[in-house]
Amino acid sequence: MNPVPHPAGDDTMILFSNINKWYGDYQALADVNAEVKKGEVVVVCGPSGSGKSTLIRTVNRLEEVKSGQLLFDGHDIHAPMSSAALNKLRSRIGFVFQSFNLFPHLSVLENIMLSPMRVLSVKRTDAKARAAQLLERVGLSNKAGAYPAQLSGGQQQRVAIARALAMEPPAMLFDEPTSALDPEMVGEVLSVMRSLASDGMTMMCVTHEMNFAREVADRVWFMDAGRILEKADPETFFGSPQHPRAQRFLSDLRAH
Amino acid sequence: MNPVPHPAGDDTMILFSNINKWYGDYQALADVNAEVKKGEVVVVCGPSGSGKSTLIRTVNRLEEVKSGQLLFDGHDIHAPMSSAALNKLRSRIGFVFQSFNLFPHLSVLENIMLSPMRVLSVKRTDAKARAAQLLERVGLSNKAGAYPAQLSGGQQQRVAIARALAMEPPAMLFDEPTSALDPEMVGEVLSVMRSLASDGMTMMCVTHEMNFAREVADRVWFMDAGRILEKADPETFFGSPQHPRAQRFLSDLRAH
Amino acid sequence: DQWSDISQRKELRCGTFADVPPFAAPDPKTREMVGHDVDLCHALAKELGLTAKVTPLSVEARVPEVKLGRVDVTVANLAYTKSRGEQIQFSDPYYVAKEMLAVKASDPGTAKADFKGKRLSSTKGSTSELSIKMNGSEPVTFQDTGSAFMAVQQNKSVGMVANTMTITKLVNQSKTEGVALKMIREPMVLQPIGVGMKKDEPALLAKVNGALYALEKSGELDRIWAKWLGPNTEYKMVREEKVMPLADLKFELLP
Amino acid sequence: MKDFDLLAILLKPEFSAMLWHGLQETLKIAAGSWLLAMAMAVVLLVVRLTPNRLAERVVAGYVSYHRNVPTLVQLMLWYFGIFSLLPDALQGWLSVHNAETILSIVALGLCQAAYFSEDMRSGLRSIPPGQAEAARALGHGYIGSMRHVMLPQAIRNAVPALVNHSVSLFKNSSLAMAIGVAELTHAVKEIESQSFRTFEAYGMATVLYLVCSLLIMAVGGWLSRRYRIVGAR
Amino acid sequence: MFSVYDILRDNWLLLLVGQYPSGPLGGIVATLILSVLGIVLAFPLSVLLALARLSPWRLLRWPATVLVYVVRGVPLLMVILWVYFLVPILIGRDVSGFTTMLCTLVIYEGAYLSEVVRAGIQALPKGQTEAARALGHSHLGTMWFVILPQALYNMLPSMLSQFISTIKETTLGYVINVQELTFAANQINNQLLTKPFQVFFILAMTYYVVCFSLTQLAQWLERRVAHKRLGSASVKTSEDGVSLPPPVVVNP
Ligand SMILES: Nc1ncnc2c1ncn2[C@@H]1O[C@H](COP(=O)(O)OP(=O)(O)OP(=O)(O)O)[C@@H](O)[C@H]1O
Ligand SMILES: Nc1ncnc2c1ncn2[C@@H]1O[C@H](COP(=O)(O)OP(=O)(O)OP(=O)(O)O)[C@@H](O)[C@H]1O
Ligand SMILES: NC(=[NH2+])NCCC[C@H](N)C(=O)O
Ligand SMILES: [Mg+2]
Ligand SMILES: [Mg+2]
Repeated sequence: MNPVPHPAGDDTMILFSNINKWYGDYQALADVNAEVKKGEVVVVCGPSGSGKSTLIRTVNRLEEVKSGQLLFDGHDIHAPMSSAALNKLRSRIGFVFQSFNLFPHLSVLENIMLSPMRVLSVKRTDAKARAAQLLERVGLSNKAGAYPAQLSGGQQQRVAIARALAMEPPAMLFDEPTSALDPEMVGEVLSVMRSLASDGMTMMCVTHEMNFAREVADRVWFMDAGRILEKADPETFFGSPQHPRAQRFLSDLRAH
Repeated sequence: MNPVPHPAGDDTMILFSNINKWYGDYQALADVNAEVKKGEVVVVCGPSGSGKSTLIRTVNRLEEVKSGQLLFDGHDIHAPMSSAALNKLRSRIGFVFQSFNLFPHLSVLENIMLSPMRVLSVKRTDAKARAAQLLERVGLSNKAGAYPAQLSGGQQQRVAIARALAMEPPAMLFDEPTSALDPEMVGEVLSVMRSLASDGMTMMCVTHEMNFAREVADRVWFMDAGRILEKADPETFFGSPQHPRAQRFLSDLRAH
Repeated sequence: DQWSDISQRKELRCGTFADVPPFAAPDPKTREMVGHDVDLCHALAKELGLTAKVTPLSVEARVPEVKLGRVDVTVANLAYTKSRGEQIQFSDPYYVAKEMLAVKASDPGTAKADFKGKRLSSTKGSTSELSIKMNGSEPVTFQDTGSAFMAVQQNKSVGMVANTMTITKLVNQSKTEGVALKMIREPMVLQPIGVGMKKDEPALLAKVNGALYALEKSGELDRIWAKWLGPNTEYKMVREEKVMPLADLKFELLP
Repeated sequence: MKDFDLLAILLKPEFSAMLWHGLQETLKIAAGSWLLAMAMAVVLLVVRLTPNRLAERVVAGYVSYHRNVPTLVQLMLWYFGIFSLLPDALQGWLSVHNAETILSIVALGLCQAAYFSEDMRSGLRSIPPGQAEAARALGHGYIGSMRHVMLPQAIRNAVPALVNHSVSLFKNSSLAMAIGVAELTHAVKEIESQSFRTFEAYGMATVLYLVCSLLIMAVGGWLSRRYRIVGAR
Repeated sequence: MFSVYDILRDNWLLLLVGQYPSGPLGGIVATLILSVLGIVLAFPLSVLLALARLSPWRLLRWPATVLVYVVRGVPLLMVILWVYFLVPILIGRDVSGFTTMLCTLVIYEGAYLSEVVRAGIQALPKGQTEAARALGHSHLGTMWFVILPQALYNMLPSMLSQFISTIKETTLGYVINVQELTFAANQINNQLLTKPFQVFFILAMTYYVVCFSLTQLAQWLERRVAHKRLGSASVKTSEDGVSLPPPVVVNP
């Protein structure tokens, strides 16, 4: 659990080195090398099936890799380790799912309190205070006692973000956080993410919301067929994409 | 089963006279009068819930009507008759469903051969030859041995069309044949329908594909609230719709 | 050992039939177990300075239940056989019972040999069943005597075998309800009846035997007999044997 | 378990004969009641599918009775109760022809028919309505669409449940012991009470039962693989 | 049928409580006590078995799987005989028929119920496990705080049907002299001797009434759970007879 020596500088939050991932004999990630710096917001985009979800899920080891090294805040995530150690690491990586995955049997407040109490052994009163504060932050103070099924999709996703934040992670990962939402709810979730970014949170975010990428991202990664084909700042990426695949992707998007 | 005397001319394929249809106390079709001529392609359009499916399903009596007369190729479909007679009539009306409804336990070839063999008592070898020919026509010769679950939606729908054609129906009915398909597969199904139309098949087709309607249809019927509000050739309908409801419908469509 | 367990808990767990009158069956009015064996249990317990806890058992469970120690003694018209003797130990027999055959009154047969190869019903795991086999007949066995009786009534078997008392009672009952039966005079087998106990418990055996002889001496055994089986009952039976060692018996023991 | 000695049972001709006859009787009851149950289940299903309220009620009552009354009690009711109501001639005939076995086949078969028919019905109900519509639109009659479209799918859907209930049926054959059928459980109890080799006797029976049950499950697994709808997940 | 009434009038108490208080508690009360105790004790066992079967460790998975298959493959009667024979040897003390039957039911129902629990766990969306793991919960923590509370709630109706199965299975206690309802009916039958149909008809109807009411309860519970799962937000629409919307939490 001690930071291992690695070539990344002190300002590196996530470092992918030569990551390869296979599903059976399908290669889902091929030689991925990339870096997310502390405080940076990275948006990952690319066509369906290009490996975006796979990539982001390797960061907290929801997917195992075949080879390569992945450092998160100095820790080698895919090194052999006890499951207790892995759980400890995971608790420090915020992850937000496309389908929210709130716990339907717990109220909103309990959803947020559960993991701090059970994983980090935070005292109930402290967990509750912190949860209330986070609900405030995502604008849902009045829903503390509600159950997930009573909330709209956008509200659920904001609770999911609060739940992840409750573990005080140094970085947050988002896997298409708005694509299960009705259009009118996308905005509320993006604005929470925007405020997170402006508070300096390190974020890695798979999304098709190109406006968000343009405004908020520090870097855009474009993936296809398991490879990151282009890494650029948003201006360059949206203005003059280099890779022909990226050019086609962007023109397809605009055709809609 | 003999053609009954009726006011339609010899060139009428389908004739709706004063058709009324109720679901409980909801009137799904109100006084529908319309005619599909032999060799004509009619596209039925209208907002959701307007009764398009209901209308087309009355043609092969998948829905019973409350009153009115419906002639198909000279036969009074809704007259009291033995179920054997009804089955005989139905076997001569090609019907293609939105959700394909292929028989999942039969291979593609068997799907096409089943009804000719079992309903029309065609010999196995003949049925097989005809099925192969139809598969050729819809461009799926190489999938004869495949099972429905192994095909994409577009392929399944093309098989469904071939299955209906195998009964050599004088007319084909389509109920939103492309709306369960991913966008990239819509084209392949429409092109099969286009070729059918150009071969002179009589077709009645519920669809939201306005380009198809514009190019292929001889007549467009616009429905709302169980009534056919407008019948026009596509140029007139798309160029200068008469009914305010149709105008609104078309402008909504274009806003997309 | 078991005797010290028993004397410690001051209770004699006594297995009886569950519903074989007149030995042990619930009284329909009071729902209490009553019968010859029930009284004998109480008498034995009293003699030993204990109270009796009567536990009804199915016919075939009588041996395994004492063997496994779930009851201390079985007082359930339990006949000595050599193979049972290998499993459990017996007190000295307190009378000699006969297994009798009852058939429909209309049946032409008169001797047990006439029923060779025929279906005869009995309770499962009883010496009745054994005697049917020894007679070369085909046993149809049930959980209880009532079912065996009904089997005859319903033509499922030609006749049934049980001890004299049960047969007497059932033959009498058949006169008023159902199809009349008759008892074949010739007994199927003779068998000594004793109290069953777990093997290798000499102290218990001595105590039980002692109590039996004492009850014999005080006339208690005769009184219980008279109450349930004697001349004033429908069975009209006379108690011919006293408690005596097995070795004194004059007939061949069952295998 | 001082000395575990299977041969003490197997080598003794009378014991091995009892075991063999017990197994035969068990298989006879299981097979007989399975056939009866299947036939009856089809009848129940057909009756239930006719659009007749009364017929439907009757079948629903039949199913409800057999599912809410313990199988053992049904067996007793047949053997002790209903038998007593039969005419003498029939009673006599049954007795000569092994009434215990016949009645246990009847009781177990009729009982399991309720389960089988429900399995088939839910197999039928889980077919999307579009299938029947497609068959009708192509001109198939009721019988034809049942035979070529609905039933092939319904049976496939029902196979797992039917297999589970077939195993149940097989296991329930042991209840026939309670009415005096000399099937496998009866036989080993007998052997046990004569040989007092409890462990060996029960062990034998357990293994025999287990092997048969696993065999039924394996056949069921094979059937559903063999007839799996190709491509379905 | 007049005699049915007579039999009931003369013997209702025996059918209800057996020979209690002059004998052991029996009749339908014993049946119910046995079933309730059986299912209540089988429940924790079934959860443990289900967890073992879903556990990543082969050492837990294998024995649990074997137990479940043995129970599924062997008649209840055989299990009863084994317990009757083995338990006294194992615990070195004799046990009553009631206890024997109870042990049997716990093992038997535990195995069957574990299949229900397992199915309930596996039916939950994978996202629930993933979310919990992503938050740092361990395998057991995930099960305990996230998966089991949902799975067990969803399983309530199945558990009630298991309870009905258990009631039906207690009848086999009759074979080892457990004085439950079937035993009482047989006692009555042996007294009357000439009314077997009436006696067993009463017996069957008694079971039917008890189990049928519970079946209805299970169906009601099933509808309720289905409702609850969709959340109160969507309950309104479903009451309008419009088809139910899909559950809010969908599998990715
Ligand atoms: N569990 C799996 N087993 C096998 N193949 C998988 C599995 N998960 C994903 N894949 C394949 O890996 C590839 C990458 O999948 P991934 O979900 O990462 O794509 P994505 O970029 O997130 O796509 P989308 O935009 O549709 O979410 C796809 O081709 C997919 O079919
Ligand atoms: N089986 C039914 N019972 C009651 N109402 C029905 C039934 N089927 C259809 N309806 C109602 O009849 C009306 C017409 O339905 P229909 O399916 O014909 O519409 P549609 O024009 O095909 O719509 P869509 O474009 O959504 O397919 C709708 O209001 C619908 O709710
Ligand atoms: N929960 C249960 N025990 N399920 C019932 C399966 C076995 C049961 N004895 C039967 O055959 O019906
Ligand atoms: Mg993805
Ligand atoms: Mg429609």
